[in-house]
Amino acid sequence: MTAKTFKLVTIYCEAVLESRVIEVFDRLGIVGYTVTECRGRGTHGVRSGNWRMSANVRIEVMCDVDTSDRLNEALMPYDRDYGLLVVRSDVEVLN
Amino acid sequence: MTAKTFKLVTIYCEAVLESRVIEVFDRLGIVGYTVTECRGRGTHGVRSGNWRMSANVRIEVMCDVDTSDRLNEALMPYDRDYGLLVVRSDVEVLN
Amino acid sequence: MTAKTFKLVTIYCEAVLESRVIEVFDRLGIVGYTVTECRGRGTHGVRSGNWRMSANVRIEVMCDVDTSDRLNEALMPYDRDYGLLVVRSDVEVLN
Amino acid sequence: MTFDPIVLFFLLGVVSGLVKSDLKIPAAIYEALSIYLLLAIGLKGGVELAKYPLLDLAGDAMIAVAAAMAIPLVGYPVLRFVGRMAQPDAASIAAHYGSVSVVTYSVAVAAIGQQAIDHDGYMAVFLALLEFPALLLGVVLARLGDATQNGKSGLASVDWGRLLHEVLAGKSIVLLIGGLIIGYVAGRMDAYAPMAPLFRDLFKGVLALFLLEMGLVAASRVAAFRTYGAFLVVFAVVMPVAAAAWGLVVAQWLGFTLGNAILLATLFASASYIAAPAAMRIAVPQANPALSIGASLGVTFPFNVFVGIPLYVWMAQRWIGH
Amino acid sequence: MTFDPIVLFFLLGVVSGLVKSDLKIPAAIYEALSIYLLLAIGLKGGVELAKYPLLDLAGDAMIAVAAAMAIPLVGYPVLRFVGRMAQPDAASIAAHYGSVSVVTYSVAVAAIGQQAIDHDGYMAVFLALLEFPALLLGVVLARLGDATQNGKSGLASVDWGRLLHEVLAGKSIVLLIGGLIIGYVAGRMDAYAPMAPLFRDLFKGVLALFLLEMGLVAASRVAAFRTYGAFLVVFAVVMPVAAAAWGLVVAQWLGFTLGNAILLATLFASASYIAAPAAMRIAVPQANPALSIGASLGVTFPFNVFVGIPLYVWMAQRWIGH
Amino acid sequence: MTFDPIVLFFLLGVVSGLVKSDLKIPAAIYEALSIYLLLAIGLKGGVELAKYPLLDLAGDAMIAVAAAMAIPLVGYPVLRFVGRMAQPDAASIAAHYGSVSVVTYSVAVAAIGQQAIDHDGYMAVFLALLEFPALLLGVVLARLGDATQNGKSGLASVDWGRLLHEVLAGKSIVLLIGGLIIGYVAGRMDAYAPMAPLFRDLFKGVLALFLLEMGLVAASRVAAFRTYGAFLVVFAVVMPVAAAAWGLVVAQWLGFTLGNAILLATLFASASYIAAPAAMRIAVPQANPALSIGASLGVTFPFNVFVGIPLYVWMAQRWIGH
Ligand SMILES: Nc1ncnc2c1ncn2[C@@H]1O[C@H](COP(=O)(O)O)[C@@H](O)[C@H]1O
Ligand SMILES: Nc1ncnc2c1ncn2[C@@H]1O[C@H](COP(=O)(O)O)[C@@H](O)[C@H]1O
Ligand SMILES: Nc1ncnc2c1ncn2[C@@H]1O[C@H](COP(=O)(O)O)[C@@H](O)[C@H]1O
Ligand code: NA
Ligand code: NA
Ligand code: NA
Repeated sequence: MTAKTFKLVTIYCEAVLESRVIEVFDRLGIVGYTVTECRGRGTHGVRSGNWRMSANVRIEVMCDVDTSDRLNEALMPYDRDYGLLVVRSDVEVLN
Repeated sequence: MTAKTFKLVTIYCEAVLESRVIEVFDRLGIVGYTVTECRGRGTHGVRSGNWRMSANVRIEVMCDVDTSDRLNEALMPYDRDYGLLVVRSDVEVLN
Repeated sequence: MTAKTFKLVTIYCEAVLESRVIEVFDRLGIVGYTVTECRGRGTHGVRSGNWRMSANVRIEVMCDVDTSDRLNEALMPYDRDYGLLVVRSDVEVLN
Repeated sequence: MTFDPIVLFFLLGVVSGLVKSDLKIPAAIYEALSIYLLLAIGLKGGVELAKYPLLDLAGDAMIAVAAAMAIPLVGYPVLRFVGRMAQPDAASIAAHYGSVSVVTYSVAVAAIGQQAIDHDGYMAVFLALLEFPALLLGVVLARLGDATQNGKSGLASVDWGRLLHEVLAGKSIVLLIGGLIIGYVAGRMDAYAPMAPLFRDLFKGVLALFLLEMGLVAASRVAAFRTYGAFLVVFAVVMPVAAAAWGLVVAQWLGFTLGNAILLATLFASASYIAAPAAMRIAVPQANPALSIGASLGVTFPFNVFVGIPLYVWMAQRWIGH
Repeated sequence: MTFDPIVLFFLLGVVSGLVKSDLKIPAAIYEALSIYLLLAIGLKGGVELAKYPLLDLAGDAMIAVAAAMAIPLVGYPVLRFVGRMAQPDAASIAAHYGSVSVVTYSVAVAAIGQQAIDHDGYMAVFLALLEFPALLLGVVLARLGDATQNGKSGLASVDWGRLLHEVLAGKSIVLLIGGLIIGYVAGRMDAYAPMAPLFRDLFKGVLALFLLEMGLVAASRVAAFRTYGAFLVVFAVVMPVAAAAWGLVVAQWLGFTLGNAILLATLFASASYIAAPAAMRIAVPQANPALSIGASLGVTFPFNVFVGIPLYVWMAQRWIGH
Repeated sequence: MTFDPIVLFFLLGVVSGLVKSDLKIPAAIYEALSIYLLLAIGLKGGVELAKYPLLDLAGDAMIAVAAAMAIPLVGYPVLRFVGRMAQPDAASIAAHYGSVSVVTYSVAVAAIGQQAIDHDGYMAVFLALLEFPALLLGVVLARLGDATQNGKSGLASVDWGRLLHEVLAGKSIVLLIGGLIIGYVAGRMDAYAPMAPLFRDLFKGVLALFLLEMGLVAASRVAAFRTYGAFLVVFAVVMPVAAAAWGLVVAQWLGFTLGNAILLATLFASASYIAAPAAMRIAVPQANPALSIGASLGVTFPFNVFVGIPLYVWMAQRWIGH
């Protein structure tokens, strides 16, 4: 089994930001990503998800360390005005 | 990049338990969390998610080790009677 | 707190594959799993999730290293023809 | 004994489930259908209430609710001592049978409509009122005589505030009562007509879809059947018939018309599957939901729909007359 | 001043929310309901448009749109200098009030129908046209005189292409305009009848469900109320009344019938909650959405529904006559 | 050649998709709409079946199904040897065209209704029967002459049990056949009327919403168009016309009325987009779904809706007479 070590970057953000984030992916040459609808609470308050303005998404990207650094940097401008949380962890990609 | 090391606690449980879990968060002073609807199978059988009584949720919390320990302890009373799985892993919070 | 070290295998795949994956679980004796609906993009293009043929699922399994190896092996035949991504990371199961 | 072909949708759902079809009613649609049914029943009841003196009804309702409490009070000892079930399970199941099922009620309304037996829409008030008292009683039964845990007696350890909230602020009560009030106002103002195409005319079609979904859910419970043991299956068939008979006695005593009597009997006979499972899961977590849901949804619901309701109609025609 | 009982569904939603009921309209159903409302209004407008000379309408529409721009242009300085709000917040809120609310419009249609006041379905054209210009204006206001960030002036830094796209390709414009065109064609071909059972007959019932959902959302905003300060609450009540009065002046000048005048006044008075929040979140991210949504959905919407619309009817009857 | 304005909803969907509107039909609503359409068509067919001798129909149906097999049997070699497509792709596409599309059928029903051409609701039986045989044939074609993999011949390696299950227990067959049976019973018992407001009166409106969604999906496939190559696009236009002509020959031979003949021609011409993609994805995973779905949904479906159906009506009027 030839497992490759990657970073998993998980982005929790307001649903309106999704298309922006995907533009960032395109700019950085990131092809693969996965989006799940979610709700939650953070410093911007409760986001109950029952209408679009209060919906969150959770976007996962498997990429190398470098790309994850650049991704984080590219997302930071949105951090001031939008509900946004970016976390990173280690994963092995098995296929 | 000033990444902070955190714990990610992921709670898989019956949907009816969600409000209880959030009360526990409030008690422990946990502000941020993210909820996704899911379905699954475990020792309590198949939970197909097609009506409320068989729905599961997946609740993620980024917090420090101490809080994660206290969270786990506070959730354990529910473990006997409810479908519940609590796991923990390491993450870097990037923003 | 007696935390057990496990592997978390996350399988991102086309929704039509879900029943196949669960058959694999049954064959390998894996009882517990969690499924979330998602959408995304990968080498097989955009999967927007707005009808069944373009829907993805995200299947999580907590298991030991051995089982995760066997699981990955059992899934590989599907990798050629289907949109499929399998990743693995370390988790502590707290309960 | 004739039947309404709408119950075939339940069968279709069961068959789909058993052949492992990929047919699924999405959870959001299930939610929407149940919101619709509760609201539509409430509205219709409210519109009809506007035509009747409310006070007369209040007395009847109180008596019916008190009489319905006999169901869990009888069911509990049977389950506990004849069926030798654990206390929480006996209490939870008793609560399910003391409460009522909106869809069973709706099928009964359709069935008597099919046979041109009149009824009063305000029977929805009974539906709303019968739903929750049995749930409270169920919790009391579950905790009564509980070994004093951590120094508190069983009953004292119940979080009554939370329980009352769970039940009274639950969506079925909110929508039924809310619908009753709005329907009442709309009825008084003669303003129900523009809403009727959605809430009245589509009712039966939506009920058909809901039955389809219930069939799918029931099929997914079939595996659990074997584990109930014969006792629970017998209970799930005998209890509703006994409760229906008791309901007819009460109805006769209250001087109900034939149609209303059949509906009261059906309410007594029916077992809850929306409010009760949720409330019991919170208030009596030790109870195994597979047992109560399996009995109420897997056995009693189809029994009522296919055999029970025609039987109650027949019984009512004999006892109450036309 | 009479009211349409349909608004009670909003109250039911608010009450459910406040008592923390588990009643929830799933997000998918909310989406479906809003798609339905927009399409149904567009279709109805289109069918009626087919009966009128389009050109006459075009002139009126242009004037109404120009007149409506006065609302954000007056609202902005009031918010900024009387209310001492930050520039982005003042601009965003002004844009919300300059734009329009589909549900408020629908409630007004229901209310005047209830009182047998006629109106023309082509007023939906005004609804479609009034939605977006105020949003563009709001962005201009937010950026005007912006300290030149990174060497670019505020206005030059606006991504106008994206903004126009966000607004014009937004689902409310697409469905309203699309519905108008399809309705127009169907009207000309006499082919609307088979679609009418869904899009016309069910309209009011669906509106009721939508109001229920809006009540639930509004209730979840109540906590934010205190933080607005008294100023914003007063603004959210006075602004719509002033805008309605201005709308009646315009309607009178354009020679509108009583019903059409009431609807134009209501459009002026209403504040957007579908298109505006989404567009402002993208184009003016510094603005706090809790303020604008709180004011428009939490205060102005219920005010219009319960007090405003009856008031505008009364004002119109005095000024325009019958 | 006239058209039904309902097809404009498809165009609206395509335009929304192309301008990248945020308009989306939630997946749960798409599911609900397709469940509704399948059930409504089945019910209507069943109600009408109740009025006819079943046996007569059985013979016709068998002949039509056999005749329809010519479509994949001709389509496959054309795709494989003229179009030089890979075997699995050729087989999968042939299966899509051999099977049928519920929405194309519904649009044809609407179109002939618009022109006051009668048809028999029992044509839904043909819809149900034509759906799956071509799918089995497609799998056979995909595996025939397969290099013997791991020592097993291609056909032997097919998991026929799973495939049959996937197809026969698939939701489209379950709902169509289930609907036919329930409709038949309800028709015999004269009990369809209370369900008709939902399942009959709303049909066309719901179809409009479904077409909107299909337009959105089709637009998302446009990018893939270029990659198909001209051959596939030509195939996706010529194949339905040829199949429709063949369908008319069969209809004439069976002595069908004008309306029924048009519907049979449309069924032959239509390509599946619910059952076929799912079944092929499971049974012929090597086939690229972008090709088959692109051809059937991206080219053939709009071609049939805008050009094909009016053309088949015209052809049928010439060949079959009025
Ligand atoms: N500590 C946390 N753990 C898990 N999810 C979080 C946490 N903090 C924030 N989130 C998620 O990130 C979103 C945006 O966070 P914020 O910007 O803090 O409002 C929230 O709505 C949550 O879904
Ligand atoms: N091994 C596992 N891997 C992933 N998810 C699991 C696992 N075991 C349980 N779960 C999830 O946790 C829920 C409750 O588990 P249980 O208490 O074992 O019934 C299940 O319904 C699943 O969603
Ligand atoms: N780099 C990635 N990061 C996150 N998710 C991915 C990535 N690549 C693929 N996926 C997910 O896996 C699915 C199948 O991937 P693929 O087989 O590459 O088409 C995609 O539709 C995505 O949901
Ligand atoms: Na009962
Ligand atoms: Na306005
Ligand atoms: Na065909």
